[in-house]
Amino acid sequence: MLRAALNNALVLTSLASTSLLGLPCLAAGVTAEVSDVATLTPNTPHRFFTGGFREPGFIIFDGDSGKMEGSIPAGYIANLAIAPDNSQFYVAETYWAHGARGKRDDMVTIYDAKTLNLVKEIMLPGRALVSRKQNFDINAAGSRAYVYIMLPVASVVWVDLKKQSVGGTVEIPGCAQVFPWGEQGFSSLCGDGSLASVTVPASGPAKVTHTKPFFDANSDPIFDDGFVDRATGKAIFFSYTGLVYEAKLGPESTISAPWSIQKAAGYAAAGTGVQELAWRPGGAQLAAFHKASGKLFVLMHPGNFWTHKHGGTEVWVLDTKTHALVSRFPLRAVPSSGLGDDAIPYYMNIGVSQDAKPLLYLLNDQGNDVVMDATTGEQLRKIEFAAGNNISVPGY
Amino acid sequence: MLRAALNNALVLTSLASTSLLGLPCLAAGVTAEVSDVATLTPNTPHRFFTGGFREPGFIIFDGDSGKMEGSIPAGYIANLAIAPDNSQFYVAETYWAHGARGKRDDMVTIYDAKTLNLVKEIMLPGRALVSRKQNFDINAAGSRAYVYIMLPVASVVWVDLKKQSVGGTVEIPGCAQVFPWGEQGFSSLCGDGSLASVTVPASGPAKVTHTKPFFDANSDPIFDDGFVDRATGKAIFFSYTGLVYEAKLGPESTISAPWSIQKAAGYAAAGTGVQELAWRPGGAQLAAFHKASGKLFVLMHPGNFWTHKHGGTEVWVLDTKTHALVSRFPLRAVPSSGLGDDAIPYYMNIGVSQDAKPLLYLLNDQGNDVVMDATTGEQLRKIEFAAGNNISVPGY
Amino acid sequence: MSKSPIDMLSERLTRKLAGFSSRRSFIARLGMALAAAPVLPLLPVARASAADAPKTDFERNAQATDATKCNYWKYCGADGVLCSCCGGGSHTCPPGAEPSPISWIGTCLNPQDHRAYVIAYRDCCGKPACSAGKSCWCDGADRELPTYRSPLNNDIIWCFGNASATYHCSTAAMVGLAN
Amino acid sequence: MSKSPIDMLSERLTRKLAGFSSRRSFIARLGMALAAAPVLPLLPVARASAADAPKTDFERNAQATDATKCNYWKYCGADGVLCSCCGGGSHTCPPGAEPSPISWIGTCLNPQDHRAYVIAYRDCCGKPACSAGKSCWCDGADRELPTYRSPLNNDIIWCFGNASATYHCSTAAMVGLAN
Repeated sequence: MLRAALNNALVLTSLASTSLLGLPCLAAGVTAEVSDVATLTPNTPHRFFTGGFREPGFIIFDGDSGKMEGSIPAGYIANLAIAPDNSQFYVAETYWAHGARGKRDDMVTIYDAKTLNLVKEIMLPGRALVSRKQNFDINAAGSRAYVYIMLPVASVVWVDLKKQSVGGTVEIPGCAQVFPWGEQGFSSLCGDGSLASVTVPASGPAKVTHTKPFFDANSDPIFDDGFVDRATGKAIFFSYTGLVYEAKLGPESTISAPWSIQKAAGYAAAGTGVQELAWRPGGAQLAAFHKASGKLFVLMHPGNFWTHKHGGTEVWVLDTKTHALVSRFPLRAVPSSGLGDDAIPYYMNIGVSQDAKPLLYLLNDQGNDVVMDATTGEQLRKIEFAAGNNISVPGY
Repeated sequence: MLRAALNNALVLTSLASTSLLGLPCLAAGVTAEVSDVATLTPNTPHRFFTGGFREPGFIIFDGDSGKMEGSIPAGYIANLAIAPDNSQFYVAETYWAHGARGKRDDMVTIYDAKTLNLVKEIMLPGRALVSRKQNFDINAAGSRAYVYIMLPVASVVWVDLKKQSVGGTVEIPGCAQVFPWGEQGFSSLCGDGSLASVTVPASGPAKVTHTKPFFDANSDPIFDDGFVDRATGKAIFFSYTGLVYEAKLGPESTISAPWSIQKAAGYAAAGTGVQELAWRPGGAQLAAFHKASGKLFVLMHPGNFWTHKHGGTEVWVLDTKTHALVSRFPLRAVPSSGLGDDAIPYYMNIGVSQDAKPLLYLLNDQGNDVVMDATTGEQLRKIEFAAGNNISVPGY
Repeated sequence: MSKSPIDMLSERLTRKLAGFSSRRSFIARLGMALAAAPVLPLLPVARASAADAPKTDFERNAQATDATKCNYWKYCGADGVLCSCCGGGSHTCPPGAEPSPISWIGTCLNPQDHRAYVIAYRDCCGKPACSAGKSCWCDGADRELPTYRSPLNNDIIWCFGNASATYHCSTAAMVGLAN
Repeated sequence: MSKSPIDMLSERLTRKLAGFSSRRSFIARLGMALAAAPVLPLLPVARASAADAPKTDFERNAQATDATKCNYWKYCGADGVLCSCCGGGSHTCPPGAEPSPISWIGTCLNPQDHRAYVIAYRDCCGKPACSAGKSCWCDGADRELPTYRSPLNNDIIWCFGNASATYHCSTAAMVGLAN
């Protein structure tokens, strides 16, 4: 009976057990396998991170193999930021103690980038619950995180990442998003068509300046997903019709006159007609920016105005230094589920690695996710298991 | 500017607003739609509930239309029980305050069956985390729930559903599952091949009896998923090879000699050979029992021993009164994902409604879920959105 | 009198509506009694009359018969999973969920009477996200603006003021006739 | 000396192993030091020698080259998502997860040397379930028994004794040679 019971039984065994059991060791030299824990190799340029509304974390992929390398746990509608020195990951997240009910905790959670162990939960006074946007970021020095919150008024909470505690809150009524610059500043886009720039000293009141309104938020709004080089403050914004604005962010930010993506491609500039067919930017995370080369990669589709959430059928590569179209990469259309009537299941999210041989990452909600060569547009591989509406890369 | 801003703006409006705004009411008699909340109609025989490891709740379906009627939130690896009078739903569940970390709470949660509002969280001293099994149930009177827990020793916590509090804990070393009978009793299957029957008075010590061992848990174990008519104590158990045991549960339970599913179908009884091809029961929730008729529906597949988790390619309908095969319903094989090498994506879960014109519900992990006529085997409809590894029906 | 977070949010949103003017008391006072509104008010929403305005892609494909489909006319600005697939209806939360007292608002064209109606997009809150399939996840974007115009954005979880801010599904209630 | 829950669980499981006899001290004492075991012990597991025993379906299809596939030989009793698909390995937890100190044990046939090895199936715990795709979700059931034989069941979340009992993924460590 004991012999039978031991057939596939739970046995907690050890080297010591051999002598206790009085059984011979194997002379063959085969060694028992130890249950251990992997560590994450340091971030590489071709590593990327995906997450989403329904995903219980950010999945870490190797863009060169398409393989999962690990995951960072995450709560409700979480955002991810990567320490500039790649030593830590920061997750802005929200939990309720009993699933969708019970005590609510908003926090910035710090994970060690090697062990992926929890370092610290920094509790926040609140957090805006919005599907992935530029509403959580850290500055170039990695000393501060900025978190956009909405209740009771539009505000930004800043977190001291060295002290691992909340530094303070700044109200930015009518504005949203956080584009960090310098040691102590960030900018936000505002509903009156201006850009707000906020200097937040370690103590004392914040100083807020506004540019003059430079875009019409009702007729041709700027997408939430602009790009800032946090070290230089150089920023790129772009609008529903496809106008690109370049900015220099700082205590007194400046904006250049816009240029048209479509004109760069030899078309007329696109307008706001609801039956004005044109190539238009659209998607969720609908563009990616390669800092070193200044190349902007935009998901484009043929459509009328108010199709700014339609996915891309092409990637347009634009040189923001020369305002020229560099390439157009056609994307394979993704089969619809066959169940619905909407025409959206094209590529919704795009990311680009920041190295000299960049890769493009493309996600949609049907699981047909791919890695492309960002220079040639060649489809290199399928991404295993990738899902969600969120791509992050190191070095941005 | 105000006019433009109101184009698609947030407006909290009301009847009163028309006079405040000084605008005319519509004479056409078109009424504004009120944002309201649906209530759930009382349970019908063809309603069923699905849930699973990754699902954030139990989805309520109408078997006649295949439509979702609502959902009951649920935590980690939750179990569902339905009040015999259909007035409440009971969910045994576990939460951690911060997703996969933080304070752990095990509970039986009560929901009102009409509003689906939370009635009460009854905290438990622990809870076994095991994929769906007969490890949570209530008695026929609806006065008690029984929850199987494992740490520190195999035990059952009983919950007083009237007082909405834990009544006590009974150790059942070497045993598992809860098959309620009477007002104060339950039985469990034990690793020594016996059945334990436990009488738990409202106060004072529990009384535990064991049958003599009647099956060999090593060579031909009985599946966890037996069936008990909680009102009469009549129970059906069945083994890996396909032996059916009938029992009368009570303070001193009795077991009948087993009969073979395969012999009922005109085959030889199946043995335990690892290369002995036979029709075998297999799946996750691999059988369903129709109390009124005594019909047992078993997912069967051709295979060798140790294929007890392979999904079914046929449903065998057996009359437990006459020990005869009634019907065999072939199931359409489900296409594999194309990614893996395993041969498992056949139907893994089966349920049956308890009325006179019963429906069969079949789930697999690929989403090809169907409703069948339990009398004819006709495939009636696809189940929209159904997923998971868990089917519950009212009236069982 | 101290202000509740809801009051303050309403005020903030009202400030936005009013172009940061002092008109905030106006809509803030209106805000709390929508559930009682029986007759459609005519709202001062800027929109060309339906007959002569060019239609958006959504409007050209909209239907008025099946509220479980993304192209149902009221969903021209709906983002999320339809409550009508989850045990609720086009303006009804599934059992156990709670409509948000605050919403964002769009204007959609009814293909039956060719008139434009004001739609309040209210999320149903307090339960885990509804598990309905992909055909019930919609992304209407007619006249939808970025989050810095929060009252006009549909990526925000509109569950402010609810017991729990978790998103369950999306509804669209017809609350007025666009002028 | 008071007993920790782990000690008590080990004792309980040991009682089961020993057929409710008093032999429980025997394995309980062995339990805590597995991580240090460098050489394969020969374990008294009842199994016919590999050469002449009939093979299970799993054993006939097993391979020894790709640990990210369900038919990798050590997974004959593995139930769950493979840690080797999630940033770990066949006996290695992905970063940030923690191997359970307690496991259930199976015996699997290595197709390369045709010998049967004792495999400890340890869950990696403390993180949300790994999101790897369906091809990495396995359900090996060779010699797997129901939950009333808990030490031999693979439906149980084997995360006892961990800081958090949440299941992340499944590993299979070769810990002995079956006799």
